[in-house]
Amino acid sequence: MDNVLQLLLPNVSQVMDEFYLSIIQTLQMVFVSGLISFILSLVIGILLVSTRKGDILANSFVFNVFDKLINLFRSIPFIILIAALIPITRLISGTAVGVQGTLFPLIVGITPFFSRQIESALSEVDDGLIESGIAMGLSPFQIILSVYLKEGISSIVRVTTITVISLIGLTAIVGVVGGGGIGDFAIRYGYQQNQLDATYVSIIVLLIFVSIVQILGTFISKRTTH
Amino acid sequence: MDNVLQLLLPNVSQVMDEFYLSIIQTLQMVFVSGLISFILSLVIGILLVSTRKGDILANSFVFNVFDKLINLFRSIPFIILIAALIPITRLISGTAVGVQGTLFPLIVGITPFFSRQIESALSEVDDGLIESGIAMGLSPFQIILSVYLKEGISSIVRVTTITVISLIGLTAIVGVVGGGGIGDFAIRYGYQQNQLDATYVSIIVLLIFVSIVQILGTFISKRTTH
Amino acid sequence: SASSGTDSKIKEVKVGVVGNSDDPIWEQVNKNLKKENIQVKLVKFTDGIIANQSQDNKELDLTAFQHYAFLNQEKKQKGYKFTVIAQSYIVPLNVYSKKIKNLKQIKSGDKIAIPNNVTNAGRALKVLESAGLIKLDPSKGYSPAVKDITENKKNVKIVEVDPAKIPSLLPDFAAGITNSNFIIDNKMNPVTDSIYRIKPDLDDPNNKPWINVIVARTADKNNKTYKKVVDAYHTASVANKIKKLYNGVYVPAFKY
Amino acid sequence: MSASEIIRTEHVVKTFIVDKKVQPVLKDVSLSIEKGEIFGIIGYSGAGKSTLVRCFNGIEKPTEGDIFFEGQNIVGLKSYELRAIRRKIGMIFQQFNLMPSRTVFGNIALPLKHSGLSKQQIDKRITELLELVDLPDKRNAYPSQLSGGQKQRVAIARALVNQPKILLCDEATSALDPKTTKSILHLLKKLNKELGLTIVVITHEMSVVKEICQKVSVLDKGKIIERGDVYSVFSNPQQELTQSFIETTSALGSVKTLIETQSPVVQLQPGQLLLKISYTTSSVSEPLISYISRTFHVDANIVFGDIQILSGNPLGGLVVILSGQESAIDRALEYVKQRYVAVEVLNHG
Amino acid sequence: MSASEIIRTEHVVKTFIVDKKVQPVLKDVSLSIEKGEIFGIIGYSGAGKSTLVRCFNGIEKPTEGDIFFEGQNIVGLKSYELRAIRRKIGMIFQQFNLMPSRTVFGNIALPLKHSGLSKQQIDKRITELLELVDLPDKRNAYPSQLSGGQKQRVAIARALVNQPKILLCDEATSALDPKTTKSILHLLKKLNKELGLTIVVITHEMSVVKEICQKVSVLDKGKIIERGDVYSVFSNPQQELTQSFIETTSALGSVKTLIETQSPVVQLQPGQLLLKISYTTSSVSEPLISYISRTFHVDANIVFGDIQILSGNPLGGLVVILSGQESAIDRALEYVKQRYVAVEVLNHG
Ligand SMILES: Nc1ncnc2c1ncn2[C@@H]1O[C@H](COP(=O)(O)OP(=O)(O)OP(=O)(O)O)[C@@H](O)[C@H]1O
Ligand SMILES: Nc1ncnc2c1ncn2[C@@H]1O[C@H](COP(=O)(O)OP(=O)(O)OP(=O)(O)O)[C@@H](O)[C@H]1O
Ligand SMILES: [Mg+2]
Ligand SMILES: [Mg+2]
Repeated sequence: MDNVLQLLLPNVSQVMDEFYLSIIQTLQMVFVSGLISFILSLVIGILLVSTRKGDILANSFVFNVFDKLINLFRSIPFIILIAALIPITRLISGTAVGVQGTLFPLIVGITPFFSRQIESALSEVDDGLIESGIAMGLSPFQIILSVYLKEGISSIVRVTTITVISLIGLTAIVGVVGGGGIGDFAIRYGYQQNQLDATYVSIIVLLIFVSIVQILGTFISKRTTH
Repeated sequence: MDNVLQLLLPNVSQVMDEFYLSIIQTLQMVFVSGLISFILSLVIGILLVSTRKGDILANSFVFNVFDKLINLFRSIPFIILIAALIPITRLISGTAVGVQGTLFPLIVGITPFFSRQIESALSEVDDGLIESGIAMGLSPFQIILSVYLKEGISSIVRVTTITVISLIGLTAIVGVVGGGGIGDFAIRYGYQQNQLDATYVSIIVLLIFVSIVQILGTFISKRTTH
Repeated sequence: SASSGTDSKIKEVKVGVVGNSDDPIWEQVNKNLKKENIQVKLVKFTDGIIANQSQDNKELDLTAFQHYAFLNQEKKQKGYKFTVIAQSYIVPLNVYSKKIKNLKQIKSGDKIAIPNNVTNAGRALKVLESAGLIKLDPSKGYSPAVKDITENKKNVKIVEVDPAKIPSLLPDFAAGITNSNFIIDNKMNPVTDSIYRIKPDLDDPNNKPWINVIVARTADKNNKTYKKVVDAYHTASVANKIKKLYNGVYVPAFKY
Repeated sequence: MSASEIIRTEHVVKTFIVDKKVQPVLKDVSLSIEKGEIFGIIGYSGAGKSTLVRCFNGIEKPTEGDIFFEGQNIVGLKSYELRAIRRKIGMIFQQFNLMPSRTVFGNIALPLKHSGLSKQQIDKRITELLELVDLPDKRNAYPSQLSGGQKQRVAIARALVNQPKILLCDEATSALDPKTTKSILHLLKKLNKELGLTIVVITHEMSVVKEICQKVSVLDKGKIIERGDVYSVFSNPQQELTQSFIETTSALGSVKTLIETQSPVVQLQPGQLLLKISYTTSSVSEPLISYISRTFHVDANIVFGDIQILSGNPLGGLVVILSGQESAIDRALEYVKQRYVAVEVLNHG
Repeated sequence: MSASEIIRTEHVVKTFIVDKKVQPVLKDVSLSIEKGEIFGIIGYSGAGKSTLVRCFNGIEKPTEGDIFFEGQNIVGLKSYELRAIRRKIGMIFQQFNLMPSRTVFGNIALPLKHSGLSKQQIDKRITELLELVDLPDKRNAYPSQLSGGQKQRVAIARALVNQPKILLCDEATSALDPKTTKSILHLLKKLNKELGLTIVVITHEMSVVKEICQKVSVLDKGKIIERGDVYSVFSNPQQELTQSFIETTSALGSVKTLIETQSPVVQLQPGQLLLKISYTTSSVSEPLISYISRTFHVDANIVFGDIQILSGNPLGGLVVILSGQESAIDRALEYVKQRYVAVEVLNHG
């Protein structure tokens, strides 16, 4: 078994521990930052949709603040964002390096994008349904919960799938602060040292992650469409 | 005037030509690769939606090929993709460096993501409308054109807005092949050389781009919603 | 290739560089080249691997960003036929800290940041070895990796991060090692702010791998135009630019 | 304002901008609906009926004018105040607006979100309602799995679940077969009687108006052109539009087509007369046909008949062929004309 | 198969899976529709009517059974063959299915995509149709700017634009006021007469069936329980369901409620009789009331009347209060019973 491994993966087999670790790091980064960002993005996406002109909480000030903030954050190249955030990251996570140090920049990096995706998903909810919620005398909060989120769920799942996969891609970049992860592994061994086996094996692992997310997403999206 | 510039931008004012050039490079990259990728993604997105189970061109083979290919390409970290594509880029663009050399990797980098976004947008089109197209005896091609695209247009505009902004972000990474662009300018001067004025001024330019795209997108999306 | 420009008067030489820090040096070189009707055009990369690949594909004439160590690694891995046609300068790689005054204060389990690209990581490890913190597998030569550490008495944890960000990340580490240009860009002094340094002595064979070089494809190593570029580089004016530019931290690696 | 008034609109104007042109849809609509009333609104397609009732609960904002709910002007009300009012109003939308992601049960349960009822209570109430709209077996189906009429019944149940004070029905039975319609109307009537539920009914089915409404208003191009209690409007419509509406629903209307197409049914022998006799209040208690047959020795052959009881009074008429001696017919006609307001000689033999 | 047959279904079964349970919706439906016929399908909400017509053009695939269009089995047909057939079929969906991103004009123009007509021709045709459905001023409006009835009229125009051979109407007038309904039905009748357009009408409005259908089938829980030409089904319904459908649409039905609620209208004096007399073929040509009034010296007071002409024959009946001497009443009743099939004594005084 070990021999086969060495034959197939002459380079990676030298650093198996690091390889395993990087898989765990990616999982940690994607899970934690994905989950937190999902919650934040839901809130922001809901704010964007419900405060836009003519909607249940129409408030052009709040809308504009979030709209512009998202544009601002999406304008900052991710690598610069990571650098700029270092002091805040240290404040929040205790350290700006390692997996722990990547979480905050990942969240800040993906949330604006994710919020836009959620906004887009919620925009698909039929006006007639919102209207009927209003006519029932539901409060804005209840409309958000019982109409926007409930009726938008399959779109939300779809955009979440797309976003989580983008997040996996983003984890490859946070290698700059020593976050590790499988993407960083691929870059350091595969790309920088031209170790083909490292490239392939990393892409295979990433492909497995991506496929799982996609299959899960498609499954849930189908289950929530009636 | 020049004095004010030197005062405000001590570093950038030294390389104004390069700064201007980088703006133009970004515009070139975004325009050309965005346009080509838009067309490709429309085609792929349509293929995904129309060949899925139960749809007008249901064909699980074609669907699976594209679905899996997209996952594969989305699994490859962008920098590795760029490197891997260099020989093909040269074949197609004549060169693998400079703006011309960035176009192909940008297209390959953004199209899988863009296709998923288009797929997601088209999935929002009401089944009843497709059904009524079928009942009229429209051909699959006509249904795609006259129902999916026409009725999905405002969603398509929304996801295109999100994607173009992501594309602007991606152009910062293709600096590795000497593509230049404002994102690369920010990384080289702002990030690597810690020149704050370069960072700020780049982000402002990017913010202007992003805002224009966003405003345009919102405007068109509103105009196409009835 | 060289002098392929349609303008018969001025020959353009495309030189691949990484980052902008050398811009003033090449400005001076171009000044020196004016009378020869040669002009260097810089092609800027953010990544040396792609730059080498481009040169191999004849999209660049010369490159000037790497040291011997990186070049040799690339040649070995990719089979490039490259030849060094000139040395440029050497940049010291020193140890910095926001927490301790010298390396003796390193405690067990402390974290040390080193660059996350292979060659500079190897060089940084060598620095740590010379400081007596660790011992490395001698068979790995000048480019060892973290896994080649054979002895680590203080049990320090080595973390690879982007060298450009090591200055900002110093508070997260007991110490960090990075290229001097990044230190300068962060308004620090590579000499006075470092807690451990290796003298950039050109005669010390241990420093040889870290000398930056100008590289041509082996087939073009005798190209006359390139020679002229090298001649224009190896001048007092350029040497002065190098010294002035980096407060004497960079040391020209040629005779003038 | 009377104390028993529940909704009043004052000079309500609503305009839409279509294709950059201003389109007036409601023009100075003032009306008042009493508590416990069943109030019908009829009018052509596009007259503005839906827009008007949508103003009642404030989901459409009038361009001008005021709308009072229990004496409180809802125009310009704070949204939480408006919400409190809306909870007292049940609404059945013309397009149903069911939530596609919720089952039938979930759809009906939705308005109970703020009711504070326990799970058991909610369950019980919905089970009852499903029984009433005859959909107990569709409890767990999704709207996409329902037929048109089933969707409409879910919408009805949803509007009632909250025990509203007033129910706005926008074509609430338009997709239902006559039997289901009848049972729904029966239910509404019962709620009206037993709980004093006020009901506003928009409908194009005159039979629905006749069946349950007490008052009716006729909306034409955004204006109320006729209003009153159902019997007087139906027995004595003033406006041409109202007349033609009522006529199209009565079998008597088709006699004209038959005359035009020279149907054998209305073919007259020489001396015969084709008469249309409209019944009004209390005239039904007289055996008219019997009387003239005996008294004037004429034969009255009933070709068309449409007589119903509306609010306890007869409404409608007969189309008869009168035959007999010429003088007899003349006298009979004279007699009928004296007794009945509306006698019309449609044709001579 | 007859040469003039356009649609035939043979043993069509359709089941849906709801909540993991198999739900049979159509159970062995076999029917045949002739060219040039106006064919009505009626039944309770949820009976399977929409599902059945959706099978006719193949947008719903039957679980079992065959469907023939002009003799060709469309089950298992290649999609391009099916398309060619669908272009000959116009369909009005119960939920309209208008394209929200297209104007009224754009919606109606959509089926012409493959027609090869010139811009001018298309324009002309649509202008005509807009005229016919009375929406010329809504040409550039979007569906969201239309009222319910206006949407339905657009759907009607869209189904007709392609000059189909057969038109499937799923509740095509359910959202229309009586006058508009009448004009649409008039239009359909005209197309049927002049162009031989075959029309399949699903409706719950019995007046629509009476007005335009020649044949009618009654669907109950996925089975056809009664079929025939309209007059015979309406004058002599065999199944209870059909009877109750017809009854609910007739004024005569409400007499029972009045008796139950002891309305003064049907309050009888001692000796009086409350009679329901149903008319059947040709009986209308007799002046029944006149005859018995004179011959037996009884008074017949008409309380309810509902007599119409269906396919040239009278249909309906009267509810009368018969008064006079007991023996006279007996003899009158005897006479009426002899002449008329359906006489029912509803009440005695
Ligand atoms: N959102 C809107 N924008 C523009 N015009 C509108 C809008 N809503 C309704 N209209 C127009 O206002 C008029 C009245 O519409 P409304 O829905 O109130 O009619 P209605 O009386 O309910 O008709 P129906 O019986 O057909 O449902 C119509 O001509 C319609 O086109
Ligand atoms: N897609 C579906 N999935 C599951 N069940 C369905 C589906 N479509 C229809 N049904 C069920 O099939 C039955 C018949 O539906 P259909 O729409 O044919 O009724 P209908 O006769 O047209 O009724 P209506 O007069 O109310 O429109 C209903 O009980 C309905 O719930
Ligand atoms: Mg309406
Ligand atoms: Mg139906």
